[in-house]
Amino acid sequence: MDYGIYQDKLTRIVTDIARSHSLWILAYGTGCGAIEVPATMTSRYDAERLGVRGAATPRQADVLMITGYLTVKTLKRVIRVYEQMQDPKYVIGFGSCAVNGGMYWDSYNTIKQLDLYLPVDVYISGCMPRPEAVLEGFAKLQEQIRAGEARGATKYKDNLDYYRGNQKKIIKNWDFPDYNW
Amino acid sequence: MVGSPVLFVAIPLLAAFIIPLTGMIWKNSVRIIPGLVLAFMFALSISLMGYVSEHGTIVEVIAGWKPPIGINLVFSPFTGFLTMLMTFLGFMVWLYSYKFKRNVDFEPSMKYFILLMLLVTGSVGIVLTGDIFNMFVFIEIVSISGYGLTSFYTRRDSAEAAFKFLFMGAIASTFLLIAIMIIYSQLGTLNIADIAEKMPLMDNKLKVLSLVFFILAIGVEAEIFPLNGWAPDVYTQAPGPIGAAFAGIVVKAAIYASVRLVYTMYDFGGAFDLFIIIGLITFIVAETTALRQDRLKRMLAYSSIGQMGLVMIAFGIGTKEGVYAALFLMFNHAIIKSLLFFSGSYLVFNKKNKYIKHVNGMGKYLPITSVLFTIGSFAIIGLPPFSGFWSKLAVLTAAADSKMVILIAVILIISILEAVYYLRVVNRIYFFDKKEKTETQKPSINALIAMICLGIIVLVIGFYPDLISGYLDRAATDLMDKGNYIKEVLTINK
Amino acid sequence: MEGILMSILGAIATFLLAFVVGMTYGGIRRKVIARVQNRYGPPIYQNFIDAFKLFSKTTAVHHGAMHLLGPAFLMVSAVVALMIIPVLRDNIWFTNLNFKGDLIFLIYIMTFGPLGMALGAGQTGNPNSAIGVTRGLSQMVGFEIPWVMALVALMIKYNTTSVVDLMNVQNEVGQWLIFQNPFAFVAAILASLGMFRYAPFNIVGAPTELASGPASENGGKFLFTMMSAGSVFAFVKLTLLVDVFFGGASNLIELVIKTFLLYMIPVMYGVVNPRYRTEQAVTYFWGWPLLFGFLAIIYSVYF
Amino acid sequence: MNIIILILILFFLGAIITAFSGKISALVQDILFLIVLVVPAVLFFTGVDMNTESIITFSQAQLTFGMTPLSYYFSLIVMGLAVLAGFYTVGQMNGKKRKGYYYLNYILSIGAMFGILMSKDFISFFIFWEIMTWASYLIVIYNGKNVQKIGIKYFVMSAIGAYAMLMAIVLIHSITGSFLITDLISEYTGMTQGMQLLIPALLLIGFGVKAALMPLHIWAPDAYSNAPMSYTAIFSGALSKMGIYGMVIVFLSLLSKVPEGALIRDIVAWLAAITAAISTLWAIKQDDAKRLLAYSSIGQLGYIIIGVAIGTPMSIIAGLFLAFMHGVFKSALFMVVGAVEKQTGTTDLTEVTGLIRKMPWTFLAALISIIALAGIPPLGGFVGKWMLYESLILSDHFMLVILVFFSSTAAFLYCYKILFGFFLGQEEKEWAHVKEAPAIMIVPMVILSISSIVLGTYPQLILKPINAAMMSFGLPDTYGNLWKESILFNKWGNQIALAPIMYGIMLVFVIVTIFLFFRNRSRTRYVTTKDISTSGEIIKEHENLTFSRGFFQPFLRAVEPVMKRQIDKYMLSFAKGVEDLFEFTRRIYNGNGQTYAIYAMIFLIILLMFGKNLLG
Repeated sequence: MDYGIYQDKLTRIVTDIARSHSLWILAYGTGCGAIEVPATMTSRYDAERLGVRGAATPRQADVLMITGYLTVKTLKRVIRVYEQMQDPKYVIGFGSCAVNGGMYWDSYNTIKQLDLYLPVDVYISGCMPRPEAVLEGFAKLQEQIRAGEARGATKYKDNLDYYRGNQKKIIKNWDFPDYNW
Repeated sequence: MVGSPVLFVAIPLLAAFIIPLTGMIWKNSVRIIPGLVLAFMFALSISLMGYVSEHGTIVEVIAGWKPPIGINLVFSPFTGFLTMLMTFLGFMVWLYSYKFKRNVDFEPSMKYFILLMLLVTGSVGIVLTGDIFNMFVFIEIVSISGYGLTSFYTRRDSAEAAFKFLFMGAIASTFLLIAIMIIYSQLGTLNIADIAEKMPLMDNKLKVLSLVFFILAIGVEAEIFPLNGWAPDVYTQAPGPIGAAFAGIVVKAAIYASVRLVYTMYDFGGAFDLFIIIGLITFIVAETTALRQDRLKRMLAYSSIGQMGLVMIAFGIGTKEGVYAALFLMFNHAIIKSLLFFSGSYLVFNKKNKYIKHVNGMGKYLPITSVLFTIGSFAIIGLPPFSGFWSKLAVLTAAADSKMVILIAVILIISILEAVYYLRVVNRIYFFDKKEKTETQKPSINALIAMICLGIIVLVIGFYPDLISGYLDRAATDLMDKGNYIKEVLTINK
Repeated sequence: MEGILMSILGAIATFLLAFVVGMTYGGIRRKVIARVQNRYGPPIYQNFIDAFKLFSKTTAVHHGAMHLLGPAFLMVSAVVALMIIPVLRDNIWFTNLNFKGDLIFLIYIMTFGPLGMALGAGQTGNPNSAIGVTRGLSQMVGFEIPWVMALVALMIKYNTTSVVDLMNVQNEVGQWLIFQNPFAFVAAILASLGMFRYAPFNIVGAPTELASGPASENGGKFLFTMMSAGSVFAFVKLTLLVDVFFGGASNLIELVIKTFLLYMIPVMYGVVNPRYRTEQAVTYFWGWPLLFGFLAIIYSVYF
Repeated sequence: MNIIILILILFFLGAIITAFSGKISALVQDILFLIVLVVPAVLFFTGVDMNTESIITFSQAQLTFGMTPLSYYFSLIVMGLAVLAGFYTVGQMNGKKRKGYYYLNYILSIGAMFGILMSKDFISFFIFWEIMTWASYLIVIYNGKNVQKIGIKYFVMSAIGAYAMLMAIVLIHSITGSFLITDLISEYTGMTQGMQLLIPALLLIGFGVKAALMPLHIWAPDAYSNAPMSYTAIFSGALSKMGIYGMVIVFLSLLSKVPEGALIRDIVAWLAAITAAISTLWAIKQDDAKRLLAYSSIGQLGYIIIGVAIGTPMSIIAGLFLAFMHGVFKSALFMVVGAVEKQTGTTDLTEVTGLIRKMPWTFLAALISIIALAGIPPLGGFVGKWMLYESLILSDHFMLVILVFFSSTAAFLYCYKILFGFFLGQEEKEWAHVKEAPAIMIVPMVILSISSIVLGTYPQLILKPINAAMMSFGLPDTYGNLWKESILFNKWGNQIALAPIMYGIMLVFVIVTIFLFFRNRSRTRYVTTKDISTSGEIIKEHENLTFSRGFFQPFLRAVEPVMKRQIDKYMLSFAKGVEDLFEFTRRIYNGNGQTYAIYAMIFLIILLMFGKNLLG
């Protein structure tokens, strides 16, 4: 009997639980949504009790939070940050701007749909989403991780050409190094 | 005995008369004969030294008048040593300057060699003579040839320097004559040995007065502190090798004279302290002044004065070790300073003002001259393994043996200044960039030989000081033994 | 053979103990900070989860040999320091290398790791890392002085430089060195504030300013190693303080209580203080702690 | 012929021949240079023992040569470093100008150091001391940069030291009537009290200059950094040890014999401790690696002097051990800087970055030497530091131990700075062309680094000769007392076993390394140092983000009050004042003949006034 499968499975379950309870977020405060993150982290809502805590650099982070609209200029940085994060990594689109451009839907230099460029695991809607909604989003992400569904990073790797195509379409001065994994 | 000390005086004086005559026939003889004379004198001094070391002091009586009445020459280990040194240097200066400034072929250059010869003769005479009036005569010979040599270039500055020298020399001569008069009026004799024997009879006040006059007079030639104002000008304005001649020959003779006075003629204990005080002041003032000079020859001149101050200090210590050290210093200084003047002259050859900055970068263009200058500098600073170290060590040991701790400290502190100004020049020679316009002059072959000879002596003595320490030791013993001197001179039977 | 096996097992046991205790204390600290900030806070075992997560994360990139070795240096230093420290009194399991080293060795070996880590941080090329390192080293110069003064005061009082010997002179509560030489204890505990690098002395890795400083290029296993080494280090420092000032501990419970109480000092000091700038931190240590160090030495020499 | 004389002659003749052999070909010159260094070293290690003695007699002095256990110990440093640095020199000076000049002075100074160590009397000691001084002076000004300032400063300080020593020597001679060192030692206790203090004080000034003891150190940073690095390795590693050698003799055989000596010893120890502390701070401030290491050398020499000055058996062992270790690691570091200088053309820590992948061997040597320098166990530096601390604590020098601890902790700062500055940080395009230094330069460095490791584990290798040297001064046998094989003891019975610790550390290190390094290395990919987390910004090739300017600015702000006052400046202003004073004396000679006549008259009057005193 091959125990390897079970062993792998067990390992995966344990690691997924650990991952779900230890979400280090890199809050990329692109827009007004950044103001909601401190509220989520501090006394009143205290996301840390869920194992959510801020990470200082992309190398340490698990979750990339895009908090608001993304201009083309910022998108380049966000992609860069995302690529510097280590697997497994998750993206939370935060606020309606990240979902569909929100009030900037017809702006000449913001993107309208985040998941054309990055694989988003969880969207949190609202303008702005209240901290409760943010916590809800985290809970959703945890659920996904535990269920083994939060596979954004794999998706990105597998469909790199698609994402790169979209990214290059909008970012004119493309000077990225190769993707690191 | 191969020769007689009288030849030291007779031959050059004779030659001085003959040279102008031969010069009419064969122009180059004016250059060559003085050299031959000097070489002869050197050879004579060596042979006589050999004799003296075996048979003791030679006292030569001239014209059969025995001392104390007649004129006599004393060739003792002490005077013989100085004679040898002076004649050697005289020859070296001749060798060096044989073709020095060959383009200066106008009339005075004829006289240059005669005057040089007379300068050496006079100095040797001062050392050898046994009576004070002859000493006066020889000092005059030295002075007059010195004036002539100083104004050799017939420029305004050299004339001024010569005049200053003349001025001071005149004062010196006056006082010297007065001093001799006092002695003669009191003791009725001019013979040094006789004076020394009779000195206790003399009135103390007159004794002091005469000594003071003597010191004043001889101090001018010996370049002691307040009387040496002429020296830097003369060293600067006279041709380079003459600087060496002054530093190596004339000053040595003058120091000899003052030492003879204090050690043999007079019986004052306090005179030794006077020597130390004068020597120390001279040393300090000269070395500190040298630090602030911007002309090479002036710097060397002050350095030379300073070294003489050190020699006086060493004599002033008054012990046999002190005399030994002083003689060693004199020897080293004569050799090294000549080397420095010789090589330094070429380093600033074509420059009128002879600033120190003109030596910049000469290390590349005049390698041998520069190395020799460097060796000379290191030696005079007293760095081992060059010869200067041993003499400095001797001075310090002598001072230490006499418990003069402060003196040692002062000498050493001032020596640091000496190191500073010499190294500044050496650094310039090797590590500064040459000014575009400065023209270099390669030393002629004879000059090179002279310099290398001196350089080799510096190195050899540095590695093996015993070569001359025997001579020095005998000379020192000779000077210290006053009674023996009197006995030898006065009981001469010949 | 049995001896070797025993000592290897002992070493592993010590390491595990240190790891677990250190991690738990870290969790407690987070909890305490949260409670002080009127938050609920993460569970006490949160640090274990974090560590496990970090360990399970991919580490895809490195910046060169020193970057790889940096965390290793840190770990080595922590483990060696742990081996030297007497964890429990007269306990064969935790003896390890106790008698082979002494206080001075300990002081030095404890700086070995941070320096190695600093090299690793340097090679990443991240300017934040180097800035953090310079701050950390500067701060170290600050706190080492009172720390050493406190230890020297004890050494000269009890004529020994060995931790074990210092433990052996404190057989009763009254003989504890905290009572024997309170100045030394004050100096040491003030110095330990800097050693723990908690607020207000956390300028080294200030997350918002320096992006966590030396650790900024380290994720995944690197960070895991650093984190566990840090936990072990925390345990080492606490145990050392307990050994030196509180007579050590004869069983694990005593050890845990004592170390926990001690641990609360820097934690509590930290939660109510903002962050010092580097020069403020350095001059802080050269102020009162230094004075207490002097007093400790004077007290040891003359009383 | 006696072998010591033979070695000396070999050195001095060889120096001259090597200098002029450059006319034939550069290769011949290099080979001759190495031969002149290696052959005497071989002769020394095979032929010289404690019984060889030879005497050269001059009328003024008797030069006696022979070896003592102490000089054997220091000869190990000198000869070893001379050969290693010699090989390095050949690599480093390859293609440089004035090689003959450099080789001449290099060999001369090595020969002079050997001569110093072999001298049994003060005259030969002084002669070789001065040869060493001017030979090193000529090398210090080799570059031709700032000669008048740096060179003269070095020479003046050396001259102050040497003349102080000379004064002591002539005083000794006047008292004992002999120049022999042993005679001084035997007659020292019978001297007057004034002399008992004056002679060691003067000698200590002499030795203190070379050992860069404050306030005589002001020449050191400039001279060390101005000389070519291959010589600075000797300068700092061996030449400065000559000062230590002299100090050991003064402290152990003179000052320890009289009660007043304790005062001088404490003063020197304090001066050394302050030297160590202040120069460490200055080292932290430097941006030039040469100057940094120069200040660091001064600081390290401070530790050594403390050890020697305190004078307990343990502290002396510590001092001597540190002297050896300092020779080993500091030479290696200077060689590293020299290698970097040769490959990149600069030693500015703010300019050169990220050489670790280009010069891995150099980095390795630097790393190990830095660890040894910082005194971090288990390398050799720690052994010395441990013994130094223990001895200071045991001999009741509590404030000193704090000062030493401070400076050795602060030393971490510059240790990191030099490693980071050259080797770490971002890799720049500017230095992309840099290659590893040639093997002839690498090998000596690596050998020195390996000896740092070996001596940290097996210090008995050099503790034995130290012990022999100390026993020759009448100190008790320290074997089994303070050390035993690789175990160190203190008086209280505490011990530290180096070998097990070394093995322990190695074991843990290997485990962790295997776990982290190799596992991670195989699974991870190298990314350049441009690929760092910078808030998503992509660093361009030409952008240099390395943090190197104002490296320890906050720390320096904290210690600013201490660093405001510099002895250097005081001394320079003093020197300037003195020169201005001399300007005044120069004016005595105003060039006016009438004035000179007046001087003559004044002189006459003065003489007449004091004429009575002439009668004596």
